[in-house]
Amino acid sequence: MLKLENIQAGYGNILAIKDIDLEINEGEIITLIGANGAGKSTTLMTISGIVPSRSGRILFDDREIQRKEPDEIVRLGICQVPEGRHIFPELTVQENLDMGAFLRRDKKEIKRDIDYVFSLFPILAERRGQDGGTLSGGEQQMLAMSRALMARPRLLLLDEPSMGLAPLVIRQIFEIIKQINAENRTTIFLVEQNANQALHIAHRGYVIENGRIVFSGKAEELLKNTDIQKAYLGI
Amino acid sequence: ADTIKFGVAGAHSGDLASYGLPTVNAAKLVIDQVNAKGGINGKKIELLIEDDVCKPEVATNTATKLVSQGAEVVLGHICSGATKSALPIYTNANILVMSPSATNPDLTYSGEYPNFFRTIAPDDMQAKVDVDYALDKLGHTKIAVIHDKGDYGKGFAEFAKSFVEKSGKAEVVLFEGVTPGAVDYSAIVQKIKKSGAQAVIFGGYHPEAAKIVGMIKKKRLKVDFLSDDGVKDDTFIKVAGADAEGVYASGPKDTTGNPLSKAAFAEHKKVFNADAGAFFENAYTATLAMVNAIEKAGSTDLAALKKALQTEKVDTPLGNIYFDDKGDAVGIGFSVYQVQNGAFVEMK
Amino acid sequence: MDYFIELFCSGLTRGAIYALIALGYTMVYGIIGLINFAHGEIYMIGAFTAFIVATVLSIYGFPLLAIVILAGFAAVIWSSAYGYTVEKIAYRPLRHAPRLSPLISAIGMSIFLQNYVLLAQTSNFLPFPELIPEFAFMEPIAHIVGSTDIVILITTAVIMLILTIVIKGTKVGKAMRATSQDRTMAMLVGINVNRIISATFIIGSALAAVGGLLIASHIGQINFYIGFLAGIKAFTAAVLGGIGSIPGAVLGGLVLGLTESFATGYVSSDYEDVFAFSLLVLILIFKPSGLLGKAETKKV
Amino acid sequence: MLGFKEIKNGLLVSLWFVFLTFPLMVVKVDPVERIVRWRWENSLYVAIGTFAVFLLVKIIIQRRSRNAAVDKEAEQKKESFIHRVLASPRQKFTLIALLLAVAIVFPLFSSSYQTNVMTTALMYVVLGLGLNIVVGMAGLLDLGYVAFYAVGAYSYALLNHHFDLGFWAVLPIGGGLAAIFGILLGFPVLRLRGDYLAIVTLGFGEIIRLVLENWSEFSKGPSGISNISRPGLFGIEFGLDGAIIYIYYLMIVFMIVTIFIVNRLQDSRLGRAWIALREDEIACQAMGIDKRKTKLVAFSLGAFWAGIIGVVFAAKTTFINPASFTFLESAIILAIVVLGGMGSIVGVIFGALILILLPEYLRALSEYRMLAFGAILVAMMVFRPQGLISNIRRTYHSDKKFPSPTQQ
Amino acid sequence: MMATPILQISGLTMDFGGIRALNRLDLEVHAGEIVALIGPNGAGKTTFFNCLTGIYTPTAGEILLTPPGSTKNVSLKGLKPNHVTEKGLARTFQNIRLFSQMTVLENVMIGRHCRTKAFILGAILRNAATRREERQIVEMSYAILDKVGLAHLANEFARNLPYGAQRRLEIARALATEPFLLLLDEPAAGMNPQETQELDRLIKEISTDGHSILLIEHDMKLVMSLSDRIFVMDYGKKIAQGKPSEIRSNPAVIKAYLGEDVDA
Ligand SMILES: Nc1ncnc2c1ncn2[C@@H]1O[C@H](COP(=O)(O)OP(=O)(O)OP(=O)(O)O)[C@@H](O)[C@H]1O
Ligand SMILES: Nc1ncnc2c1ncn2[C@@H]1O[C@H](COP(=O)(O)OP(=O)(O)OP(=O)(O)O)[C@@H](O)[C@H]1O
Ligand SMILES: CC(C)C[C@H](N)C(=O)O
Ligand SMILES: [Mg+2]
Ligand SMILES: [Mg+2]
Repeated sequence: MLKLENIQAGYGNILAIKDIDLEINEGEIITLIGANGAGKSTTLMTISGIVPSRSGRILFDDREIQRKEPDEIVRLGICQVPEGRHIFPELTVQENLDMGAFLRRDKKEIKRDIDYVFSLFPILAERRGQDGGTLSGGEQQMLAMSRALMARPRLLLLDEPSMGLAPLVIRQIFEIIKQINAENRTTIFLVEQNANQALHIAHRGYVIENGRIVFSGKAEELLKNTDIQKAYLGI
Repeated sequence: ADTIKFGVAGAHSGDLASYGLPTVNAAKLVIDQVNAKGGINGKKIELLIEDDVCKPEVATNTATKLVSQGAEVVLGHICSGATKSALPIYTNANILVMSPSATNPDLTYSGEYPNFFRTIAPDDMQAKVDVDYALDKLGHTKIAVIHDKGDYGKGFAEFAKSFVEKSGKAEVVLFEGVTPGAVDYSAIVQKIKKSGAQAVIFGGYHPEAAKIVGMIKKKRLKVDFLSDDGVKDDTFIKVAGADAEGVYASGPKDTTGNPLSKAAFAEHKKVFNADAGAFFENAYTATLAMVNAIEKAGSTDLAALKKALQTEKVDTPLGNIYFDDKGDAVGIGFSVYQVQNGAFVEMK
Repeated sequence: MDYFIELFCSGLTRGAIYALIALGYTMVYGIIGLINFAHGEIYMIGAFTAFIVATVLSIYGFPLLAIVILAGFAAVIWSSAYGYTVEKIAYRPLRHAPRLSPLISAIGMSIFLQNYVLLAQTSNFLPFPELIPEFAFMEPIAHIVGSTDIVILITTAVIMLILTIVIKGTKVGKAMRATSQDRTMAMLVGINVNRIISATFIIGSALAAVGGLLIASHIGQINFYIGFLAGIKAFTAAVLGGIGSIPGAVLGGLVLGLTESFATGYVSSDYEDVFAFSLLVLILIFKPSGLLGKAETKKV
Repeated sequence: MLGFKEIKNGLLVSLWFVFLTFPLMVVKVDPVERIVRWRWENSLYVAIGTFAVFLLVKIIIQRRSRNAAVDKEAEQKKESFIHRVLASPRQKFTLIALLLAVAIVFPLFSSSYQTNVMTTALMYVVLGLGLNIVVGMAGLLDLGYVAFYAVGAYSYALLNHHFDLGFWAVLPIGGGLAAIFGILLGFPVLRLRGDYLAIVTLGFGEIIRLVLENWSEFSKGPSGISNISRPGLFGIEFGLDGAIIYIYYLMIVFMIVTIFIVNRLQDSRLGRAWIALREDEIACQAMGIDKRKTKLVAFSLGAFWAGIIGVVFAAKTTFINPASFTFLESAIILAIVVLGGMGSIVGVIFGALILILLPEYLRALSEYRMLAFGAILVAMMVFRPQGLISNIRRTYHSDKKFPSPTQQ
Repeated sequence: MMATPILQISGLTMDFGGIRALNRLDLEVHAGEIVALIGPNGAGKTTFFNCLTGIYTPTAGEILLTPPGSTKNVSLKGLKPNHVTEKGLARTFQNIRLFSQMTVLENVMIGRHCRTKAFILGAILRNAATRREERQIVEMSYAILDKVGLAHLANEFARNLPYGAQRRLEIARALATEPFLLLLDEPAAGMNPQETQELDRLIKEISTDGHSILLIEHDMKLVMSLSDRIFVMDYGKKIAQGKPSEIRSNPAVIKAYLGEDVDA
C-alpha cells in the first residue's frame, strides 16, 4: 500500500533521514524502531508531507504522493498521531475530536465514533468540555489517539502512542491498535520506544539508525535477534 | 556655474504630502516658463527637489543635501517645524529661503532667521482678521475656538483666543483641539452646541474643517464657522460640498480678478491635468518673487537678493508685492471670504 | 442628561466604526498571530475603490441604490483581492520566519500601499459621495443620531453576529481556530492551511471594505492616509476586547469609542487619545488578555 | 532555464495584477468637474512590470535552490563569511581597525550632507542596539520605543532652553530620565505578554507624544523648541560645519562604547537571563530568575540609550517638535532590529545603515522614494526572513577536557 | 528514623473551576530519600508539582520545607516560582521546556542564575569578582553536564539534541540550582529501555550526591528499582503509600493503575 523509495529529508542543513526504503502492505502492523534521533519521527512527517522530501519517491496505492500537500495526503486516508501529541490547546476535547473528523461528512457515523472513543477512554468523556491544553499529559495522549481514530484512516501513523501513559492504559492502547487493525483492516505504522511490546503486536519491523534502515524482517525475527535485543529491547 | 540651482524642499510623501506637492508643481511651471524665455540673464534655472516629509530631522538632511548640491536659493520648507530646523543650515551657507506656507510668527518676528522670507501671512495676522470679523461684523459674543493640535492650527487658535479675550467684546466659551484624521467629530460638535457658542473659529486645514462643518450640519447646529487660509482653498468647497455654504475663511485679498492667478491655475490644469492644491498660489508667487529678485540683483548673493526683495515690487497671482525687512510679504492684503453658491466670495 | 445621551450616541458611532475595522484585524491576528499593519491600508483601498466606482456611476447617471450596491460590491471585491495578494506576497513566504519578521513586512506593505495610492491617484483629499441618504423618518432625532450612524451600527451588529456564528459554529470557523492554534496539526487533520489563511484574509479585507464604504460616506472625504490612524485605533480596539475574539473586537471598539466621546465631552478632546490609551493600559493590567479574550491557559 | 510554465504563470500573474490595479491605476475621476479619465496605458505598464518582476523573482529563486543543491558547502561558507571573520580574532581586529580608519577619515572626504546623513545612521545604530536589548534579547515587543527618545530630546531642549544647561551636563540626565520612564512603563505592563505588550507600549509612545503636543505650557506644544545649542567641547563652540563633524565623531565614540557595553551585557549573567526569558518564561522562573526584575532592567537599559540619543538628536537638529516622535519612528527602529537579525549586534549595525541610508539614497527616485522603500522592506524580509546576520552566541570552554563518550 | 521531613505537605487541595485536581493530599519526603509518585493519567501528579513550585497557588493546604540540617521550616505556599527555586527546590517538566535557542551549556548556566550575583555593573566592567564568578559558573556547569553525560555536546543548541538527551539536560539544568530536593516529572518518558537504564544509574548517583528526589514516572521498572517509598494517587487523593514491594501487590493500586500481571 505504501512504499518509500530512497527518501531523503531533513531540516535546514541537517539531513535527518538519508535513503529510507520501506514498504507497508494493506492490513499490516509495521513497527519502526530506533534510538533517539534516528529519524523515526522525521520519516513519519515526510510521509505526511509536513517535512518535504528532498529526493526519492513515496508511493501510496502506486501513486506518487511526495509532492502532495499534507491535507491531500490526509484525504487519501493517511493519518498521523504525531509525537508530542499536538492537541489544539484552546479547543475543547469535543472540538478536538470534531477536528479529527474534519474531512468526513457522515454526521451519524461521526457521532457513533465519538461514542466509541469515549468508551475506550472514559476520562475523555468526563473532560469533554475542557480545553485540550489543560488536560494532563496522559489525557492528551489519549485524545490525540482518539482524534486520529475519528478520521477512520486507511493507514494510521502512530508516533510513540504510549508515551506518558499509565501501565494500564499502555496495555489498552496496544489492544486498541490490534483491534482496529483486525476489525477495520486499518493498516498501522507504529513508531515506539517500547519496542518490546510494539514487536509483539506487529507483523513486521524495520530498524533505523542514523537515518538509514539497517535491518528489517518479521517481528519474531527481530525479537530474537541478539543485537536488537541488546540495543533496543533492554534485555 | 552655467545654471542657477533652485532648491525646492517640502513634504512630498507621507501624510502631509498634499501640502508640499503643489509647491513642486508651481515651481516647475514658473521655472519652465523662465527657461523657455532663455533663463535669467542667460542662465537656465535647474530645479533641485528634495523631500523632507515635514519632519525636522529629515529637513536638516534635506537642507544639507541642497547646500551640498549647490542650491543658490530655496523654495520651502512647507512646515514651520521643518523650516526652523533647516534654517540654521541655510543661514550658515548664506542661502535665501522663501516659504509658501510656513506661518509660524517666530520665523519672521524673532529676527533669528535673516535669510527667511514668506509669501503667506503669519498666524497672528489671520487670527486678527477672523476675530475682528466675528466680533465686529457678525456681532458674536460667544466664541468657540477649535484647532487641529498642529503647529499651524494651534498657533492660529491661540492668537484668536487671545484677541477675543483682549477685545473685551466677547468670551471664548470653548478652546479645544481635535485629533486630525479622526473618524468622527460628533462629540466635539455636541460640545460646541452645549457651550452655546455662536461662532466657531477653527485653526487648521480643510480636511478637518470639512468634517466639522459636515457634522455641524448633520447635528442641525446653527453656528457661524470661521477659519484660516488653510481652509480658504477650493479643495475645501469640493470636499465639503453643500456643507461648505456659509463658511467664512480668511485669505489673501481677492485674487480671482487677478489675471496672473487665473493664468497660473489654467497653466496647471493644462500641464498636470489636475487641480492645483494647497499653497499653490503662494508657491507660485514665491517662485516669481525669487526669480525676479535674482534677475534684479544680477546674482544670488544673499545681501543683494534681500535688497531686491525689499525694494523691487513684483506682480504675482497674489498681487503686486514686496517684502518687509522681517521677511513678510507686503501687499498681500487679507480679507474674509464666505462660501456662497460654491465659491469663495470676498466680504467687503 | 441630553448631553449625556448625545455623547453616548457619538461614542457608539465612533465605536462601531472602530469595531468594523477591528473585526478584520482580529480575524487576521487570530489566525496567524500577525499584527497586520497593512489592514488599515486595505480599508483605505476599499474606500477608494468605492469612491471611484460611485463617482463614475453617478457621472454616468445611475440611480443611488444601484450606485450603493455596485460600489459596495466593487469595494469588497477589490479589497479582498488586495488582502489576498498582500498575504501571498508579503506574509506567506514568512510562515516559518521568526515571529517579528512578518510584522516588519506588514509595515513595509503599509508604506508601499499608501504611496501606491498616493501616486496612482492623488495626495489631495477627495469628496466622498453621500451614499446613505438622510431618512425622513429620522428627522426628529437627527440632531442626536443620523441615518449613517444607524446604518453603521446595524451593519456592525449584523456582521458581528454572522461572524460569531461562522467562527463558533461552522467547520470553516473551527478550522480557522485550529489553524491558529497548531498549524502542523491542522494540516495533519486534513485542513488546507493555506486556503484557510487566504479565506481569513479575504473575509477580513471584505469587512474592511464595507467599513471603508460606510465610514467614508460618514466622513465625506478620503485620501491615501486615512488608513493609518483608523488602523491604529482598530488595533487598539481589537486588543482591548481580547485579540482574536469577534465579539471582543466589537466590544473593544465600542468601549474605545465611548471613552473618547465622554473624554471629549466632559474633559477635553485635547486628551481624548490619552484617555483611550490609558484606559487600554488599565484594562490590560486587570485583564491581561482583554475584555473578552480567553485567559492564557497556563499548564506545564 | 525558464520554461513555458513560468512564462504562462507570469502571464497569469500579470493579468491578475492588471485586474487588481484596475480601479486605482486606470480610472481617475474628478468628482467636482464630473470627468472620468481612463488611463489605459497604465494597465500596460502594470502588465509589463509585473511580468518582469515575476520572472526576475523566479530566476532568483531558481538560482538560489540550484546553488543550494549543487554546492551547499560553498553556499554555507559564503553565508557565514561575516561569522567566520568574527570568529577569528585576528581577522576581526583587522576588520574593525579597517572600518574604524574608514570611519575616521570619512568626513574629510565627503560633503557635510554625507557626514550628516551618516551621523543620523550612527544614531540609529545606537538606537537599534538599545532596542535590541529589549526586543532582540529579552523578547519584549516594544512599539513605543520612540517615547524614550522623546524624553531624552525634550530633556535637553527644555533644560537648555530654560536653564541654559549644556549638552554634556544633560546627557546623563536625559539618559537617566528615559531610564526612569522605562521603569515607569515597565511596572504596569510586566504581566502582559507578546502582542498585548506591543499595543500598550505603542499606546505609551502615543501618550508621551500627545502630552508633548497638548501641554503647551510645558513643552511649547506643536510649534516645538528651536535654537537648541549644539554640543561644545570644554567650552569651545563650533560653527555649523564644525559641529556636523564634531557630532559625527561623537556618534562614532558613542557607538563604539555602546557596542562594547551591549556586547558585554549579552555575554553576561544578565544577558543570558534575558535570552532565557525570551525563550520560555515559565522555565525561566523555575530556574530561579526573577522575571519582573530582569524585564525591568531590560526596559530601563533600552530606554537609557534612547534617552542618550534623544539628547544628541536635539543637539543635532537644534529644533524639535512632537512630530518627530511618531509611531512610524518606533516602527523603523524595530525594523532595524528585525532586519538586522534579532539579537545580533553586527546585524543591527547593518540594519541601521541600510534602513537609514536607503531612503536618503532613494531620493534619486524622487516621488517614488517611499514606494520603493516600502517595497524593499517587504522584499528584504521575504528574502531574508531571519534577518541579515544571525546572532552568534559566545561559546564557553572548560579548563578540563571532556572527551565524547565512546559510541557503543 | 524520625528526623523531621524536609518536605511536608498537608491537606493540599487544588481546584480548577469544577475540577478538584488535588484533594487534601498529605505527603512528606525525608532527607536522602527517593520517593516516587505514581497514579493514573490525570490523577493530579503534575498539578502537585505545579503547586509545590509556585506555578499554581493551591486552593488550600500547607507546604513546609525544612532545609536539611536546619530545624526552621518555611512555607512555600504562595511563593513565586523563582523564590521556591531559591529555597532549594528544583524541577523538570513533563513536556520538555528547554531554552531551545541556547546552547546546552548555557541552559545549565541559567540554572546557576539564582546562586550568583553579577549585575549590570559587573557585566559591563567585568571586574575580577565577576570574572571569577563566570569562571565558576562555566566550570560547575561543565561538571554537571559531565555527570549527566552531555559534556561533549556542551556547545550544541539544545533543540538539536535527541529526546533522551534533552530529558537529561532538563535534569542537569535543575541540578545547577543546587536543590536539596529535586522534582522529576516523567524523566523516562520517550526514552528507550537502554536509555532508561542509564537514567536509573544517573538518578541513583544524584541521590548519593545528597539530593533528595521526588519522582513522577509511569515506567514501573524504573520506579520499583529506584524508590525508597512510593505514593499512589488517584483523582487527586492519595490511595496508597509504602515500599515498592507493598505497592506492587496492593489491590487498590493494581485496580486503578497497574492492571493485572505487572511485568516489572
Ligand atoms: N525541527 C527540527 N529542526 C532541526 N532538526 C531537527 C528537527 N526535528 C528533528 N531534528 C533532527 O533530526 C534528527 C532526527 O530526528 P527525529 O525526530 O526524526 O528522530 P526520532 O527517531 O523520532 O527520535 P526520538 O526517538 O527522539 O523521537 C535528529 O538529529 C534531530 O535532532
Ligand atoms: N489549568 C487547568 N485547568 C483545568 N483543569 C486542569 C488544569 N490543569 C490540570 N487540570 C486537570 O487536572 C487533572 C490533573 O492533571 P495533572 O496534569 O496533574 O495529571 P497527572 O497526574 O500529571 O497526569 P499524567 O500522568 O497524565 O501527566 C487532569 O484531569 C487535568 O485535566
Ligand atoms: C503645510 C502646513 C503644515 C504648514 C503650516 N502652515 C506650518 O506653518 O507649519
Ligand atoms: Mg520521534
Ligand atoms: Mg503529568
